[in-house]
Amino acid sequence: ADKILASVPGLSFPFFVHMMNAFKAEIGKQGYEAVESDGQVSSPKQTADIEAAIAQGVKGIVISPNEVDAMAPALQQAVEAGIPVVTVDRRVPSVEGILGHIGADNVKGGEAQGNLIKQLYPDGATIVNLQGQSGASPAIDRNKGLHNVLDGDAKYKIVFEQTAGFARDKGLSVTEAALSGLAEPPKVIVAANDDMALGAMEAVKARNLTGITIIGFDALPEALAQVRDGGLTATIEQFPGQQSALGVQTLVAFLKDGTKPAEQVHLITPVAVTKDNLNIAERLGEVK
Amino acid sequence: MSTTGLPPSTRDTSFDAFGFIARFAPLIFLLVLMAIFAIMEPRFLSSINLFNVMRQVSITGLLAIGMTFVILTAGIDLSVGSLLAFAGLVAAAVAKGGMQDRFTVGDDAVGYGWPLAALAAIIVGLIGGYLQGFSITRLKVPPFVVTLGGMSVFRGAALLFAAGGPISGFDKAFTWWGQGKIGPVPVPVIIFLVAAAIAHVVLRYMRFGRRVYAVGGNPEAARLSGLNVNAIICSVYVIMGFFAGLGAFVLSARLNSAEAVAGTGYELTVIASVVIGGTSLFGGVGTIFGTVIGTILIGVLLNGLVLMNVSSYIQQIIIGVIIVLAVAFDTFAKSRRKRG
Amino acid sequence: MSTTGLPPSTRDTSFDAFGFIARFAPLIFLLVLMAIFAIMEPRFLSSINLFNVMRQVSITGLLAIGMTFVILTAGIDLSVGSLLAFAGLVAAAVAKGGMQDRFTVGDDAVGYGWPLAALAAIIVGLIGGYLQGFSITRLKVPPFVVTLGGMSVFRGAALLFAAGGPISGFDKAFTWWGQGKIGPVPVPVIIFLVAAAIAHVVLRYMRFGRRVYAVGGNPEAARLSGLNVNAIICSVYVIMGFFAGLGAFVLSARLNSAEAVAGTGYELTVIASVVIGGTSLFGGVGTIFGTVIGTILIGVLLNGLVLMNVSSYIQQIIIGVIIVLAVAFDTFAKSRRKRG
Amino acid sequence: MQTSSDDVPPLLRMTGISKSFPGVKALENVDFAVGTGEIHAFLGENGAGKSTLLKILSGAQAPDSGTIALDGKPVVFATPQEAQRSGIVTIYQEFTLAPDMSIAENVFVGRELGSRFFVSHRQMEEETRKLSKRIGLDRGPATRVRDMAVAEQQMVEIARALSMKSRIIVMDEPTSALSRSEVEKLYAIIRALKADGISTIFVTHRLDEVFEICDSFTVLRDGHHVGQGRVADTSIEGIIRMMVGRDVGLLAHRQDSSATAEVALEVRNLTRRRKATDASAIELHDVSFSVHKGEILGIAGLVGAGRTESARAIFGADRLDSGEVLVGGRAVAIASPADAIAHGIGLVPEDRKQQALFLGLAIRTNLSMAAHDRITGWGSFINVRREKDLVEDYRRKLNIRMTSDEQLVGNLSGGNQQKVVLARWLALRPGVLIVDEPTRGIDVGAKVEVHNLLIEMAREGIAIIVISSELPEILALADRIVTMREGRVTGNVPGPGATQEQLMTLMTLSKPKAA
Ligand SMILES: Nc1ncnc2c1ncn2[C@@H]1O[C@H](COP(=O)(O)OP(=O)(O)OP(=O)(O)O)[C@@H](O)[C@H]1O
Ligand SMILES: Nc1ncnc2c1ncn2[C@@H]1O[C@H](COP(=O)(O)OP(=O)(O)OP(=O)(O)O)[C@@H](O)[C@H]1O
Ligand SMILES: [Mg+2]
Ligand SMILES: [Mg+2]
Repeated sequence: ADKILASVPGLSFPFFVHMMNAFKAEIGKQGYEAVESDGQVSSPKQTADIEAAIAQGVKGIVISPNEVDAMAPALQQAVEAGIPVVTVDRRVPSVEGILGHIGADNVKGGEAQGNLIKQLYPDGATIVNLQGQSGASPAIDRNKGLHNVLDGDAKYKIVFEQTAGFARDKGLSVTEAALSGLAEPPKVIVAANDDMALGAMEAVKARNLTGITIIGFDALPEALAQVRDGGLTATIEQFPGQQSALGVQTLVAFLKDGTKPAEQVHLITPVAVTKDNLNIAERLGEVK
Repeated sequence: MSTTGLPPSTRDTSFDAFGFIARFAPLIFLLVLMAIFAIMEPRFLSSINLFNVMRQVSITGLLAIGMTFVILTAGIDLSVGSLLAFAGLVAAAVAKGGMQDRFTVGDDAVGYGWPLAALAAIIVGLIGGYLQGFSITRLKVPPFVVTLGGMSVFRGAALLFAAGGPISGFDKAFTWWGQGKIGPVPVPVIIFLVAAAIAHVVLRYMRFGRRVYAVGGNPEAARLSGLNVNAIICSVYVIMGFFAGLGAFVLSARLNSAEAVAGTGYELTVIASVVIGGTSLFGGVGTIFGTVIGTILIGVLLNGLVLMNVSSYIQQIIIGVIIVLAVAFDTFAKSRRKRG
Repeated sequence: MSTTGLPPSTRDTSFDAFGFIARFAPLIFLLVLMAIFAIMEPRFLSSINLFNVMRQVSITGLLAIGMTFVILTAGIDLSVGSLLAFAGLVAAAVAKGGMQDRFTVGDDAVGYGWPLAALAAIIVGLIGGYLQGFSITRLKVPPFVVTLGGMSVFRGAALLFAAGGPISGFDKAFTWWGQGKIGPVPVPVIIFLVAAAIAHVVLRYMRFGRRVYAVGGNPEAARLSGLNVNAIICSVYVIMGFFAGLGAFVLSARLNSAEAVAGTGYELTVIASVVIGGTSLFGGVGTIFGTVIGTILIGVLLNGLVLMNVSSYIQQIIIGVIIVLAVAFDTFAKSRRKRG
Repeated sequence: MQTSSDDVPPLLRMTGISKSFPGVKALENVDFAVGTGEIHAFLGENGAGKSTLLKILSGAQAPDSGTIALDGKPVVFATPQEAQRSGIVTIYQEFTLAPDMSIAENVFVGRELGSRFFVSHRQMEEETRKLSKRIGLDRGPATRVRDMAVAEQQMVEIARALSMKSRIIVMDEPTSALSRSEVEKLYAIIRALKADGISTIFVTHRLDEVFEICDSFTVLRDGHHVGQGRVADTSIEGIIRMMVGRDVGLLAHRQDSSATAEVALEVRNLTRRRKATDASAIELHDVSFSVHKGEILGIAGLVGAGRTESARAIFGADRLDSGEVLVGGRAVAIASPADAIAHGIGLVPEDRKQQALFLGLAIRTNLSMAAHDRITGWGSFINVRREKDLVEDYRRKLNIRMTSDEQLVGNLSGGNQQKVVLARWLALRPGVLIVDEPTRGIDVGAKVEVHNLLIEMAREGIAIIVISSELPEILALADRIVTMREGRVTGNVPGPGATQEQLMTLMTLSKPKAA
């Protein structure tokens, strides 16, 4: 079968593992062979993978770029080599000739977190913000979205803001430090991914605090289970599986008969998943 | 570097102040740092925060104890973080009674119980350590390279084992080891301090410990003195593996979850803790006491800066500078003690 | 580890097969590996793919050249990745004419031009290297600790400088250095190979190179032979800084972007390249030729496994094992030669 | 006095031992036998293969072929441990101490005293104190080995050997770092061991020692066994002939002095303290002397007298607390060896392995290390042609035995290594050359060569300072002799006419005496 390169920023993150699985499933379903590429959170590595794939003669590329600017030259190269490219989740606007983009803007996701906070606490709230890994673009975007909504409204005070590196143990230890540093517990802890939120949840539990709203991001099965059981209040669903499948379909449609997608950029709106709308979560089925 | 470190049985007959400072340089540095933090943020000294610091460092502290053995033989282990992740996943799978029940939460979660889970983590650690010790002594590949390879292999194994996802939700008996307290003292802190005390006794008073120093000080001399140098070197990696396994168990219990990316970057934190504590990377010189101080110092730094809500970018700069200063202070104190 | 590596002027007078294998062990290992890949995936040997491999390794290759100098003096530099990121951002800001125009794309983007940008990157590298060399020689802090601190400081500085975001979109003259070709050969590959050739000549035929080996082989003897050991040690970190700056410029040009998280984890890849090439971590033994081979070996591994579509988790396991085997083969070949 | 007769098997018999290293046949079909309670001298030139044979005996290296028999029963020692269990205890030529551990720990490493699992520091220190007393090591058992002088480290090695249960003690050049009084103590110990029926194998290049203490001898030349016999039946000349295959004078004798009136180097009131903060721990105390162009100045003293310290301080290797160094009459500031070299001062240090050689580098690289200015051509490139000529020049002058100039210096025998170090400093053409124990571990033939070389250099106008623990060497070479004790100069006498007794008196004096 003809080959399609499926590339994600890093397979050490459950989020991208899920995305990769969705890519592979859809590519297989469409009768192609998937070539898997793990960017290992490094733009040069993902660039090299794309170059290797071009050398290997893949027919198309679906990719979630590690860093949109840094991946532009490699994608440009692919486009120039006549290989159709579909980007998923993170868009590369600087490359002309990209077939299509399917995504849910991370900034929008951050905004969804902020809006949920406003909805839950109309009278204002104190907030602890656990940021993602310093310098990583989803961390930057999600943080930006959150601030877009909360900044300028004096009722919502971010009383503590630190990176916890997207990692659960750091989420735990930073939350512990925050809780001992603050005169009184915050109303909300918002985290840029589920791992940090789950770490924060353990810190809150250890202190026997109740009534703190904890909001994650990514809608991983474990987080969904906690939303169901009350450990977390919400997480943000970006429908990565759906995005991935759509991305592959867009690509394959072009490969089969040259159809270009109706709109070059197709954005899916991120949704905050709470106990009330749990059933919209894509990966609810993986939760036991 | 000829005069760094403090062998356990160097005594000058006359008391001298510089000797005293040299001996306790890391501790003095730690106390000064804590004083500064306490002035800038009084809550730093609250007992709850100090216990937080201790609990936070207990995992890397356990690894640092093992790493002290390794570095005393002039070795190094870069694989600790990866091995910890792998061992943690295996423990988690055992605790959950297999991979199928990965996300079950609550009482349904009881699989084979924490004793078997802990055992599994430790066995994985021991085997991982042994394989590396074997490669170092039999294939004669330097520790840096073997454990760099191990770092990649164990991480790959962890990712493969967990298919990239976490395993979480253990029973109370399991999580007690990471989240419980005895009186006011968190359980991980107790585990860390007990382990440190045992390691101290082993290194200082037991035959094996003295031989670790001898091998690190001059391996050829140790061999000619009739020591089985290969066996001793191999065993320090097994000990390191043991602590990686134990650390993995405690970390899983603490996070109520095990994931494949756990422990990323721990190797450098752990090595820094050991070195700040006065152990020489050239082997033969160092103490567990120093390692405990070094570990706490790094924990205090991280906690204090977060507590003061220093921007994380600036935190990194400060931490880098203070690590260098801490070791510089130690070196300087020791050089004053004796002029070469 | 007494028998590893090949000093610049060690030759046995009589030809012996083991001596030959020992001398070229890394190269032989590389060729065998390439043969295996070629059999399993014929496209591996296509010229476009081989140029891909070379281009891919050219950045870490530049760093590995600098690292060879450092390791020859028994030092180590863990800060290369961070310094590279910081220098890259500075170069990018210069190229864009300042921070305000960071995201401008196309012809408007012309700031101060690539020569100044390249110069800025290199100056940042030189200063960073010098600061570390200074701390090592004056504060007497071991290189491992200083550069561990530097790793944290430079990363913090990079994040602070860029406020966490990337800087991208340079003019064509700039990106040519990373994306251009001369005939069929990518420009970064040419830069890498020319730099390697110069470094080879310096180490092998120049007085300074001699002294680097001497300082690594026995620093005390070097000092007593009248060498300025501190100056030499400091200068190898400056050289490393130069290559970090040069690498940063080429990487920014290649990616048409500079980001604060660039180069994360490079230190271990780079050190592994150098050691696989037969340079001893204990100093005094090693060659640039070996480093080039070691660099390519790692590139071939990464590329070949991706081409064969091996799962990335299993890739990590294979890479770890092969790194250890490559060094084991080298050690074994050299021990055979010694035994005669 | 028991000896091995033909019908009773000797205590130890090594038969047909061969061993090669790449490019070198170190031993070829060597036989070696030692009887019970015998003190056996094992002799040969540098590189003859003595240490190699002894390493095979002690299980540190494996022979290519040959057998070892103890009490007539064949044995195989795969590790040093196995040899030790059979009662063969070895003091190696190179130090085998862990520098950061205490004396007591080094003595008992691998055989720590105490209970089953726990060691008893107290017990080990107690035992060590006794042993130290017996051999005259004046240091507390908890002293760190790194902080001790070379001679003291040698004594720690001896203490360790004595602490083991042994039938044969192998001593590979135990006296090379010791001065006379320590040597006397060692003799007493060896005699006591003999009385207990313990045999000693004794390697030395100081042939007079053979006649003082040994019963029998074996001589090796170029890896071959060339002779053996009883010491009583031979003469020193006979042994030398066997070792080198020709006649050599024992020591060079200076016919006439080449000293001039011009002072090349003068030092005034050199003072240095061991601890920066402690005024009582003085290592050097107002050391003053001078040396003239073309003169050979000898410095004599017991172990720890401060000779090495003085040399290192002059050379800028250690810092001085006060004092002046004058070169050619002008005070100069010397803060590092590089400064000293710039002022034409060279130093051949006492410990060649630690302080002089780059064991992993080639002979050529080693030899030219201090003289890069002489071999550097355009743009600081090394001129390999000139470098090779330089090496060849000194190979011939010093008769260095090597297979090629690319050979690793670490694979040379001790004596040839020493010659390479000497050559490094000669290549620099210094105005003042300080040589610290220049013939340590060098065989008789080479020793004469080195002596002649020093005399030759003096004749060329170089001022030479010779530090040596061997009084005959100092007496044979020096125009003038300075004696030291406990960091002070205790005497300054003309060389010709001086006697060992006179020097010993000065070396043990505690107050300076006018010259
Ligand atoms: N590890 C080694 N590798 C190569 N050659 C060696 C090695 N060890 C010894 N040799 C060579 O073997 C020969 C015998 O050396 P050995 O050390 O036994 O001499 P020796 O009689 O003890 O000399 P000395 O009196 O100088 O100590 C020498 O030519 C030496 O260069
Ligand atoms: N037996 C000893 N007891 C105590 N201190 C000693 C002893 N031997 C040496 N030292 C220390 O070493 C210092 C000088 O040693 P140094 O090496 O300069 O002497 P040296 O005359 O060159 O003797 P060596 O023959 O060992 O070279 C002394 O000041 C003393 O502190
Ligand atoms: Mg010898
Ligand atoms: Mg001396």
